[in-house]
Amino acid sequence: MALPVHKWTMIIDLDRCTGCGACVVACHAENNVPVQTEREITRLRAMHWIRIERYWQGAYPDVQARFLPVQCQQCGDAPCESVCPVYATNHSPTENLNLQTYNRCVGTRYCQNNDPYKVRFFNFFDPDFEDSLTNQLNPDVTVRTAGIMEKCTFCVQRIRRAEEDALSRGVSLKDGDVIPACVQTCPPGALVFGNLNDPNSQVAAALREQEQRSFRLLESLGTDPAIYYLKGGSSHA
Amino acid sequence: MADIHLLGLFNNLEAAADAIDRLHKQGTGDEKILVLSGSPYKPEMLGRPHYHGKVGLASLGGALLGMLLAAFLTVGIFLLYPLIQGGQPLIPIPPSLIVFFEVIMLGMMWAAFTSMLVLSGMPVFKAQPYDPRITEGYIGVQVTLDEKLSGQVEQAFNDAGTMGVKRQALAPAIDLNFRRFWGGGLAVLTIGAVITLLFFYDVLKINFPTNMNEQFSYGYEQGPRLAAPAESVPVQGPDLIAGEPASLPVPSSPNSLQRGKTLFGINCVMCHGAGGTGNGAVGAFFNPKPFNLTSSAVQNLQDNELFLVITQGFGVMPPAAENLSPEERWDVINYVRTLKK
Amino acid sequence: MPEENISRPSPTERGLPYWEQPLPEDKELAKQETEARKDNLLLDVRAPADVNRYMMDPMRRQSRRFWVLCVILAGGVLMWWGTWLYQAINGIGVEGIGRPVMWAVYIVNFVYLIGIGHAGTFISAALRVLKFEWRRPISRAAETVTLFALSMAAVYPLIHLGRVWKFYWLLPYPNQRQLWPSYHSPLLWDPTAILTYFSCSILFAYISLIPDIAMMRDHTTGRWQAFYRIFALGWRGTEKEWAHHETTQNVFSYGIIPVMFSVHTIVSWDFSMALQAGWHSTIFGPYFVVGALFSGTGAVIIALIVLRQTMNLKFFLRPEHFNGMAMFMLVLSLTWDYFYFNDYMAPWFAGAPVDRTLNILLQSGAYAPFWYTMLICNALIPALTLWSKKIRTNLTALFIVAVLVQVGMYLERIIIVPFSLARNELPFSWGVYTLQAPETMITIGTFCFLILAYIIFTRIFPIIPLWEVYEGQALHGLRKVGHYLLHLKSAE
Amino acid sequence: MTPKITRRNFLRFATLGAGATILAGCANPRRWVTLEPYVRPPEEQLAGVATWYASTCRMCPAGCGIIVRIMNGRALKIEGNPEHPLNQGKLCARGQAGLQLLYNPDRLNAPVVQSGRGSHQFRAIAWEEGINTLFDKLQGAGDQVAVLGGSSMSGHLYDILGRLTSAIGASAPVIYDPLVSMNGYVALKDVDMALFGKAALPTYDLGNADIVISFGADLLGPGLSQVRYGIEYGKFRSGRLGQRGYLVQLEPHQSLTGAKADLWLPVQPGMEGLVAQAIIDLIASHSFASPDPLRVERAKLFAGPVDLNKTAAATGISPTELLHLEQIFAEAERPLAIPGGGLSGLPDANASLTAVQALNFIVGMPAGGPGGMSLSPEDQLSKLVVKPQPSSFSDLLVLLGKMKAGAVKVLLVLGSNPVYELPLQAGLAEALAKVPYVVSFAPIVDETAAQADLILPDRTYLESWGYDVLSPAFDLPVVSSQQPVVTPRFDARSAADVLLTVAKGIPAAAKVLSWTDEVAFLKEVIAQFPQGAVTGDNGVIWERYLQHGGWWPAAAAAPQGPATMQALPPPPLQVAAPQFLGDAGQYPFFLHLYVSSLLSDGRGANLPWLQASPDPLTTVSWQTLVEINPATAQKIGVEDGEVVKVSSPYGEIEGYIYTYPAMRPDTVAIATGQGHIDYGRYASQHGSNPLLLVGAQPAWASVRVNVTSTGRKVKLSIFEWKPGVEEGFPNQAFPGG
Repeated sequence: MALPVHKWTMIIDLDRCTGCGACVVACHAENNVPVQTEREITRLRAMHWIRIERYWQGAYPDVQARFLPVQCQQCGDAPCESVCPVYATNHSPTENLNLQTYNRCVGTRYCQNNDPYKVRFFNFFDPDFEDSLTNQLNPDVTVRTAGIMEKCTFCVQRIRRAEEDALSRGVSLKDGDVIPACVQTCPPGALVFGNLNDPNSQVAAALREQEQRSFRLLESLGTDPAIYYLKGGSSHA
Repeated sequence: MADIHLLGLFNNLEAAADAIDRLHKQGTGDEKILVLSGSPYKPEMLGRPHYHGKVGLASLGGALLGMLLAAFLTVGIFLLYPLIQGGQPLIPIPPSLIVFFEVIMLGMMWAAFTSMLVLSGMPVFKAQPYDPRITEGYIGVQVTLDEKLSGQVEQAFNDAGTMGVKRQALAPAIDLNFRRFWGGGLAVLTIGAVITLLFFYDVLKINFPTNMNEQFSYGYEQGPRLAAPAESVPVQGPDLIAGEPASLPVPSSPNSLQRGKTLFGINCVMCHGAGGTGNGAVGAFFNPKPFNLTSSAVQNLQDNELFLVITQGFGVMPPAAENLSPEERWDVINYVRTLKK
Repeated sequence: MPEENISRPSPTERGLPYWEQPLPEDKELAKQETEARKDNLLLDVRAPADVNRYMMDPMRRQSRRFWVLCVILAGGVLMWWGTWLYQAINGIGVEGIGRPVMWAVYIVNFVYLIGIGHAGTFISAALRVLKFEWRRPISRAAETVTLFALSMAAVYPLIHLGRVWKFYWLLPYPNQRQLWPSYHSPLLWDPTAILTYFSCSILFAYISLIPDIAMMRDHTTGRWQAFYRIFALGWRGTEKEWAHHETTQNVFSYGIIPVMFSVHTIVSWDFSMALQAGWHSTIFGPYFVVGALFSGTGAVIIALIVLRQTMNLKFFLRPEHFNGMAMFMLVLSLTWDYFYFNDYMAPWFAGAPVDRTLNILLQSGAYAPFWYTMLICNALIPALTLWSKKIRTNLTALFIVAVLVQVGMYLERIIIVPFSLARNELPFSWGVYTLQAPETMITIGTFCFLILAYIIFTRIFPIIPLWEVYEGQALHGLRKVGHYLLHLKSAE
Repeated sequence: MTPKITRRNFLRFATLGAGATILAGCANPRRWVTLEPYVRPPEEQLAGVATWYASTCRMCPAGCGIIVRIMNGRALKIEGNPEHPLNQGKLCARGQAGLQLLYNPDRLNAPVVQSGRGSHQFRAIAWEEGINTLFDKLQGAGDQVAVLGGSSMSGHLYDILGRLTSAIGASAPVIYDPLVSMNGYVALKDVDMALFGKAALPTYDLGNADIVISFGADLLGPGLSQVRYGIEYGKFRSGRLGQRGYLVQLEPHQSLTGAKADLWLPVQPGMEGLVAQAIIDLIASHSFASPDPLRVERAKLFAGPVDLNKTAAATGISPTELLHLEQIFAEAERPLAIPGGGLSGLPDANASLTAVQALNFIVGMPAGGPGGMSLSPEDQLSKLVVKPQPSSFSDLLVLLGKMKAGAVKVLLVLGSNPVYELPLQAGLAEALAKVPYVVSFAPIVDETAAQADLILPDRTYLESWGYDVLSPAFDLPVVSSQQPVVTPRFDARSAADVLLTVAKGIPAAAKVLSWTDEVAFLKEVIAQFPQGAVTGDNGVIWERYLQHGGWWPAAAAAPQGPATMQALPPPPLQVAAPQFLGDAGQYPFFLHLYVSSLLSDGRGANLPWLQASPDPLTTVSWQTLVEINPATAQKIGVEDGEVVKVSSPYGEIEGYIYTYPAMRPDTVAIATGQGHIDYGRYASQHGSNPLLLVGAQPAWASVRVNVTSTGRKVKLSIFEWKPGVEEGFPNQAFPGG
């Protein structure tokens, strides 16, 4: 059965992002991302599928923090894919998704080296979910064990559920049927998610209107990311 | 009379050449003569015909085999499993070329080695006419001919100034060990390959747990069951509102019954049994046993009560609220009604 | 050939064995020849019976020190296995890696060992093809270095796997997972090339070993003889055997040279295929090959010097060999300089932000000490020392230089792998690699294994290819004989 | 391989697995997955239907509506309730992390008695025994019972407590926690009372404002309603009103709001009030083409003499900037002035707050219309429901006084953790020592519970009943419903039920607390509500109220806002420069305490998700940072990761230096939240508690401190690569530009 071709796309409006970190925790909750202890983080092993990069602009007193949420860019030509020797990560042309199959990963970590955004995270040890915390784990998402590379999947499990519901109801996906956890929770609405192939979708509209503000991260590398950023604006009075 | 081997040892080349000349004079054909040496000499130096080996040809064949293997590894795999990676074409030429090169070389050299052994009749484990001094620079000239003629051959050796002559009875023409070695080796390989394949395809199976088969998370339909909180109302809406009729019951239509039958098969049969008589396979594990749905005790219940039981579960019976939408629950109820005897 | 008009010397005036050729009567000539024999092995003809003894005596009895060393090395190997088990059980996290430095010492060792593994084949194959006569005694020592270096190099990719117990998923074989490995990935080009190179190197070494094993078989008794009998495969040295032997060796020589070049090129592609500053460079292929030969030659020199001193092989290994190898190393050092400059120049000139950051890091940043040490060891020291024949033939000096080259080349790999990875396009995710105990122990352990295997090999199999030496010596002698024969021919 | 083949194989495997699954399900609590084709992620094969329950988030007092995803009777994910008027489907980090409070491994699984306070010698007892003990104690105490509660306590619990205490003649419950005090809610109410004649909390229509001057208010931070103001900020930036909005932030240490502001002014700590006053004076003295000429008139009501240079010198804001602020504010169509909670921590809190609120009064925005400040309308519900009334710090001191005087026999602590939250100077320790019996209802043993004799573990908000009257509620009065979304995982009982049971035995209380359990009580409360937006036609239907997550009117009620109120003629306003506590020589730095974005006032410290997530501005987790300006760090010779001792006249703590470019060189900033001794494995032994630096009076925001190095150095558990971020690439700007 021929699935409709979705080009899942996310827009991140840097002007709206307040850096509150709701997306980070929402992602942890949705995707069973293990938390790292203080010691592990000091060893550069922090693990957050979506992170808010904070840069400084200007010098005191005119200095201000700038936030740049970075997650897997779901590249069209992903550098991380072609280096995987076991097809653990491969491309879904029908959805422009960068799929990660945890079960296949043998942990060569080559994808992380070859990933210019450094948004892939490696399980250096087995995750420890203290006894009763396991109740919360999302059964839709595999809990990764030691030696496995993981990354943002655009909440592929939510996409699948939406697709299956649509199939069972015999209708096609509407804009807004699929919303990743981070987008769902973002208070200022800095994150927008949708199917770029659908001209009426929110993302398509936003990109049309905000064209001059939009850019893609490290686009010059030719990775064809599926995440568009909208530059932070400024107003004067 | 039987043929025998005569081995004459010489400590320098001229003498050996001389001996061979004399043998030729006696009319001994080159095919009967064999020269043994500790380091390679050109046969011409001893007036022997040049020997043309077939190793080169064999290694060419090996290269061709390698090419086929490479073709399968690259093109074959890419076609069998058309997974896109990194915006590359399905059959990326440059990587394939690398594999082709390496595997061709592999085939060529392995073939060269094997053919070297096979063509020169190695390995040999039977006793052969030989003398340790050959690895001390001596040259051995071995003649294989009828015992009667041994005398004149020894004469020739002595005239050429041999350091000694060895005679040895002719061993059986065919070396069984040789066959056993190659045949046995081949057999072992084949059997091994077959058995491993059986393992690879789980025909033979060692059932050890692999990573991530056991999950920390509590999956659907599993775990110790936790009942839905009493009196709480889900977002999907209350199943029953006190004093109100059940929310939109589905009338018992053939479609509804059909759906109900299917859902019953998926959700209920394992405990309540196909006939609903409470003799399901899993139900056997439980005490008290699952209800007999055909019994009047059940059939006399109101629709609403059945609905609540399905929704919230009853005793060990898990709530189906998560797996069945309200409409589906009504389908099941309609079907259960038909089980009445 | 027509039999009648051949005249042969009568038994009385029969020629002597080539190892008993007398010195020329003329004093002057005799003096010259003795001189020539001193430093040229192939002219210094001895009776093979004696030469065999030169080789076998040191193999027969071992000093106490040798056994102590073996025990220590074995301990090292056990340490390696223990640590590996510990790492496999706890997770690769016991290593010092973290974001974004995902590859570190293990890959460095891998590249370094593969590099070491190059000189062996190069010397035995390339020099053979090019008919360098002086290579004869040293070729096997070099090949052996290749064998064990490669076997260790092949282990490292496994050590560095996150889930080593699933390593077989990297192998192409039919399976119920319904999937084969992906040949898109450089990580699969590697094993393919290494499999070819490794297996063929083994066969190549074995082929040239067969006649010498036969020699051992002839000169040992009892259990050892049985052992050698198996591996000699019944070699007698018949014309047929020698002929096949010859062809096969040629096939291997010509075949394995391009493979050797391809192997290290492919190893370099692991890096140059990646979108990583300091990696993404077209020069990497040849640059790595040269670097490999460079460090490999150094390693072989070290091995030869040690063998010569410990196994008393002064008869076989003479100044001429060290001289040749040292010159070879000098040339390679200069070539390495050129390629490194090439690799450094392009990013410097382009001045992309990341590359510039990386260069700053190496020249004036935290990693400057490593960078300068590398340059001194790889470029400066060889260039300053190896031009002089005195140093080239002075084993102590040469040994030191060779060791320094090893240090330099190891640092080079460290700079390429973990240091480059520490910088990328997003400063937020820069990082650093800190060495931890486990990988140190594993590294030491593997090198212990390498050395242990090597010294044990030298005690079991002749580390000098005697038959090649005889061939060389005999041919030297034979020229006269052949001349004589021709003279007779031309006479009639 | 083609998807079809995979699918078929998967189905085969799955059916093989189904039987095994059920059996495993009965035996083995873990999940058993049968062999799948390894190329497809298991994320692609999903079964089961989730149930969602609507409830209310109690991670902070804001009271966002949430819906919780339930599968297999387990709560998997919290999301904002899309129907809820306050947060409109959005949620913040702390709200998302509530699940780990529910499933926290350190929760008590039974009531316990402690053999000696602080001994941690706990003995589990049966619930009956626990309740009986509580009953006996209350019996014995007569009217000498005191209740100390937290501001995020459910309304009905507060109601029951109120009825109980009044019935037995004890003093009303004291509601206090740092969030309340640091937001200055109590002080603000007084100011609004004085200015607008109504003691209600102000809400700010950020989304419809064009010029916003925030006097240290961390709108986007955790203090106020982070979610609602986040949504508003989104609108504010969306340029719906033809402009992007202009946000000015005055604060000594850059907060999230400061980072997003268009103009960030590092004002000297405590001087925000002066700036506000200067603006008022300027408006009064100058006359700009203001859209509303009355503004000047109103300004005159407050204005005093203006001396720009003096103000500039005092505040560190240059005269031109002051003029600029005044001009844009006076000329703007819908300007907005927002007072920071920090102002309430100043000696003359009242004056500063009044100055800022006066600005809003001067603007004179018509209420109901877009933009401007309005007063929270929840008072419309005051006749229907009770909500916890936060007490001031002085009320708290009164209670402590009574305790010290031995006038309290039994102390009940619910939903607050005073031992951790109160400064040492407050003398809680000796007060507690005077109390014969302390009962804590904490679900996890926190610092206060460790000082209690009896702990009757309450249920966490995701498994208990309740409601929350939003305060501040923005445009509508809202009662947000709270119901159990899962059956309790631990053997805990709701405090309300416990109290109702106990009350049965106390004749006085039994009369006023006749309900069998809290649900009955709640039903009765809700039943009297008029028809709401989501609660059906015939008045409130309890089920609908639970299903949709609360009650709120269909449309906005009568317009609320300054315009409807007659401002009492105020005296000429005179904000004085605050007197900081501590000698400037001995304590050279101002202390800037701020609420941690993730751990808030410390109640989030036991949730791994919040602990391990990087703080947005420092990207550091698990640790307590002492943030100082890099220049200052150089001056006093400390560097990142150095362990320093921060000492104030009242106490001293240890922390790790983090050089923070965006803050005043004369200020030291420390976030609250860390430094727990108890409160679970994730909270304890991490960082240190800056509240110990504060003295025993409301002026928590006016303390001076000193920083001295201990010479030790640690690795920061930091997410960013600090040198990289600070150097960046040679001549390269921030990607987002």
